[in-house]
Amino acid sequence: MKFAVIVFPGSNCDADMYHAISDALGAEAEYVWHHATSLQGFDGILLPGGFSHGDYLRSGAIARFAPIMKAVIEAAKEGKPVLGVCNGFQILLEAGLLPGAMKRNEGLKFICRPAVLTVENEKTMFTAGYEKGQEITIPVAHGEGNYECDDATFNELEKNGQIIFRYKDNINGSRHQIAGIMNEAGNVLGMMPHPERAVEALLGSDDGLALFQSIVRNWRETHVATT
Amino acid sequence: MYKVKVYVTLRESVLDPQGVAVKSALHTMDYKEVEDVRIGKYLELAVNETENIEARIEEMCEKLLANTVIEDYRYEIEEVVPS
Amino acid sequence: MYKVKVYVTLRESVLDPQGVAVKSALHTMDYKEVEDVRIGKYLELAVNETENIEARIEEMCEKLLANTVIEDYRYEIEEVVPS
Amino acid sequence: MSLLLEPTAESVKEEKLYLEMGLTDAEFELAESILGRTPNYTETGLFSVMWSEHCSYKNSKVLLRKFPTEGEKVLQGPGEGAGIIDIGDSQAVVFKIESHNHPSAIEPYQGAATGVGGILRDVFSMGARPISLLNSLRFGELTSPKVRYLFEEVVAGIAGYGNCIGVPTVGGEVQFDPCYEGNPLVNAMCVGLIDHKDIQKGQAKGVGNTVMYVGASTGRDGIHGATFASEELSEDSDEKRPAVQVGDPFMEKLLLEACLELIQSDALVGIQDMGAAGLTSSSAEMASKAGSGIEMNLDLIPQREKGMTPYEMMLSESQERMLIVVKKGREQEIKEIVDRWGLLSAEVGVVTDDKRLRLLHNGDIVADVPVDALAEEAPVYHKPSKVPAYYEEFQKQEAWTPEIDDPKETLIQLLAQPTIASKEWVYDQYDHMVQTNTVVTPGSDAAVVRIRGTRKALAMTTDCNSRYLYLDPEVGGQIAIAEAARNIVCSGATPLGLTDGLNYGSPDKPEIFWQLEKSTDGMSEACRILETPVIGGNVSLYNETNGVAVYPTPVIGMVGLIEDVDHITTQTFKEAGDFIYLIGD
Ligand SMILES: Nc1ncnc2c1ncn2[C@@H]1O[C@H](COP(=O)(O)OP(=O)(O)O)[C@@H](O)[C@H]1O
Repeated sequence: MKFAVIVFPGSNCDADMYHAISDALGAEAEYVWHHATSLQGFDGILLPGGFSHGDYLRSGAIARFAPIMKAVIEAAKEGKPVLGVCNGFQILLEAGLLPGAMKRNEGLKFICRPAVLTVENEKTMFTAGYEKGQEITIPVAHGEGNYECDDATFNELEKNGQIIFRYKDNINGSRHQIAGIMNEAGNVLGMMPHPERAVEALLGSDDGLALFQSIVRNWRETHVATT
Repeated sequence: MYKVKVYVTLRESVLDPQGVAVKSALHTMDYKEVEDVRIGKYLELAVNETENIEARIEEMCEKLLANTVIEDYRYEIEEVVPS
Repeated sequence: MYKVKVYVTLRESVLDPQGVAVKSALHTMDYKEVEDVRIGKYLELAVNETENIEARIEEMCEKLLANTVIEDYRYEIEEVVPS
Repeated sequence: MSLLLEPTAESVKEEKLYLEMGLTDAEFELAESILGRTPNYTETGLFSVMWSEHCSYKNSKVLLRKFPTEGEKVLQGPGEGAGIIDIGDSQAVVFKIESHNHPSAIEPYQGAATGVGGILRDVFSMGARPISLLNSLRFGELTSPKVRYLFEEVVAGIAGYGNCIGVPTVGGEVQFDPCYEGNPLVNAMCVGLIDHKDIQKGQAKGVGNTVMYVGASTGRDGIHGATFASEELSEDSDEKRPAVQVGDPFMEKLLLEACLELIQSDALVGIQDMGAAGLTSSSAEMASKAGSGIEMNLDLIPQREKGMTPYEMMLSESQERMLIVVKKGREQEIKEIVDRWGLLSAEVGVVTDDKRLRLLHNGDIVADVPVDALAEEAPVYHKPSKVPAYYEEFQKQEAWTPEIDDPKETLIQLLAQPTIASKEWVYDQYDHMVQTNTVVTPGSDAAVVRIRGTRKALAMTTDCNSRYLYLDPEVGGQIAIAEAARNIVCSGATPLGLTDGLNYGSPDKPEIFWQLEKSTDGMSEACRILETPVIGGNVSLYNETNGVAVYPTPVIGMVGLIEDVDHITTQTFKEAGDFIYLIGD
């Protein structure tokens, strides 16, 4: 399975994502520049964290017009796994691949610390390696992670099991402590916490590794099934 | 040449954490008369002569300048007469 | 009751990285007619009846709402007639 | 907006306009004798910024010479953007500390942010990838609303810049004391990693080579920042407000990546950051170090504002800019790399052999000055020194031993002191994990950052207890070095070397100069004994408000090497039942 790590100007967790995949997970990863127009040959798409275009105006607002985003939307439609972390999540929201929007953290400050998440839905291609209700420790590092959506959207998310991770403590004011959500089709995940920062015990936690492993396992299974 | 002023504000139903903080700071500073504060963006665009300026500004707002999931926008277009 | 609108803008010679980024994004999106973008803040305050409202708003701007080292501000005070 | 009409050379002299720019009568005369004529307005500006303390170290040079700067592993001592120490396997660590005190006092968010931006450029202009940031902060007491504002904004500014560019802020220190009330200290340190083969020099070599400008365009911001940094703050400092620059960390991220790509090209000859005194210092220093000259056409400088004068362009401190020298004929290759990162570049001049900095504007020569006079031959002062009365008083006093009746209560009181209390509120706002190498995050003695692809790691810390230095600068100076070394050793590392940020009051006062003298004596001795060479640093003098100086505050930034990540130790108690030992006196 081969992953694309999309690099926008101002992405800064691109290398972390790359190393998580190639060193910790042991899968293949390649950087793809925002000017590229095709994602042919990639089986999974990763939108890393950082400050694309400085996060000026709104986080993710400018990046979503990058040429590569057409290909990302295409890949999402084809059912390929698409994971957006932090700024990547914000870009997915701005691009309309996921519902809702981000506001500034309730405390108005950037927060960087390990956060305890609960796994809300373990029946997804991203979370099959976890158990329902499992508490995992994944670092957060964001200034605009205060998830907002209207009631109708929230009810939909809840009904369809699209809420994947919740913060144990509401660290940023997010509606219903939402830390990560999925699209209805189940192949696009956006989350504020950084699983790629939690793949080595040396750095404090390897709770994020199961997420990447789940993606690969799912891909293998479906791949074998369809060939 | 046009001068376009764009105002982007959070929708009324959306809580504005920054506004809340500024209001409480004003209260601490004894400006108790302040009932409510909402904080938005104010953009000034200098725009060259173009067709359908109104429609184009509307598009820019919809696509980029505002996130209509949580924000409203309005704008004013002024013609600048070169002096 | 008053509705006070406060506009906070960067001083003329101060660099506006946000404005530059938005302008270049608009150009990439083919809104080439946009010559310049400056981004500021827009605040709406709901203020109760008070003496010297003008002077008090002025003070709030000076002390808190604008950073006068790099920003200018102006404001409009409208009386809101309860309906 | 532009200066109405630039004063003539005559009026610069007659009306003593140079005094306002920070030159003394004697210095102006020296500039006259160097040129053999009266310098014009632009040239006077060049001399004034280059001969400011910030750029020339004219008051501190005699003291800095005392520091041991050599060692087996030192690849680059003081003099370039940052110092470099070998860590084996053809890799080296690059680091430096820099102050941004005065800008932070005026506009704390942008002052602190641009301080971080500046120190990052010092490190990546050497060819190194920045792997971590640290800082050292001093404020008045938190009971003052103004101080709380400064504190919050400075921390937000450091976070805003470092988080955006994606370099983790892994450590630092904060001290609160009334002596910093009107003059906070904001020092930022950057640590980078480099392969030996990539080490760059800021030199304009090769007559005929092209001088290029890369990065943000030049505006009127920060004009005279270097001189401003070399004056004490007074009531009317607010009027110097246009001196404040705004940082653009996004632009810097692009500049960082572009520069690290540029250094891989053999078309690149030299590179230097446009920091304090912007175009002036970068061009004069690059030429002076190479024994060459530079001719620059100011019409070609990318300008953000209309109608800028040569004086304004040369003294602008707009951020996120680099000056580079490129092999003649290879400009296009360089331009292509810069273009790919969406940045501006422009060919602005050529390297000459006459050791002069010559500036053209609208077809006229607007300045023509020997580069060495600007860079190397700034006047050097050995200011008079005098033992302060307060010190003699203290020496007469008997040592005081505190009496503690209720140790628990005392401990709680101590822990409630803002200076001692947890700094989580601060480092929670810094992304200290990005780049996924931070093994020991803020909260321990020193931060530890592993070197990917090896078993090695680097420990790093900033330390200084300025109250000790005030009481006894010599012993206090030793303590500062020793504390930093202890923090490094406690993490499992061997100290490699250090960078120092000297923050003092006005050296024109003999008592302050004495503090400088004594503390650098103490520091030098400790460095020698601990074999930790000083590979670079920064001097910030005139840290005074209304005539009152801050405590002598030489911030030590030290880096150590851990041979194996298994040797990393942390501060916390690990398990109930473990023994606790107290080592030392
Ligand atoms: N300004 C700061 N920026 C980042 N980290 C900080 C800052 N101030 C303190 N810290 C971190 O908080 C911890 C405690 O700091 P400090 O109270 O100065 O302890 P110490 O006396 O051991 O240096 C250290 O890990 C330090 O790196």
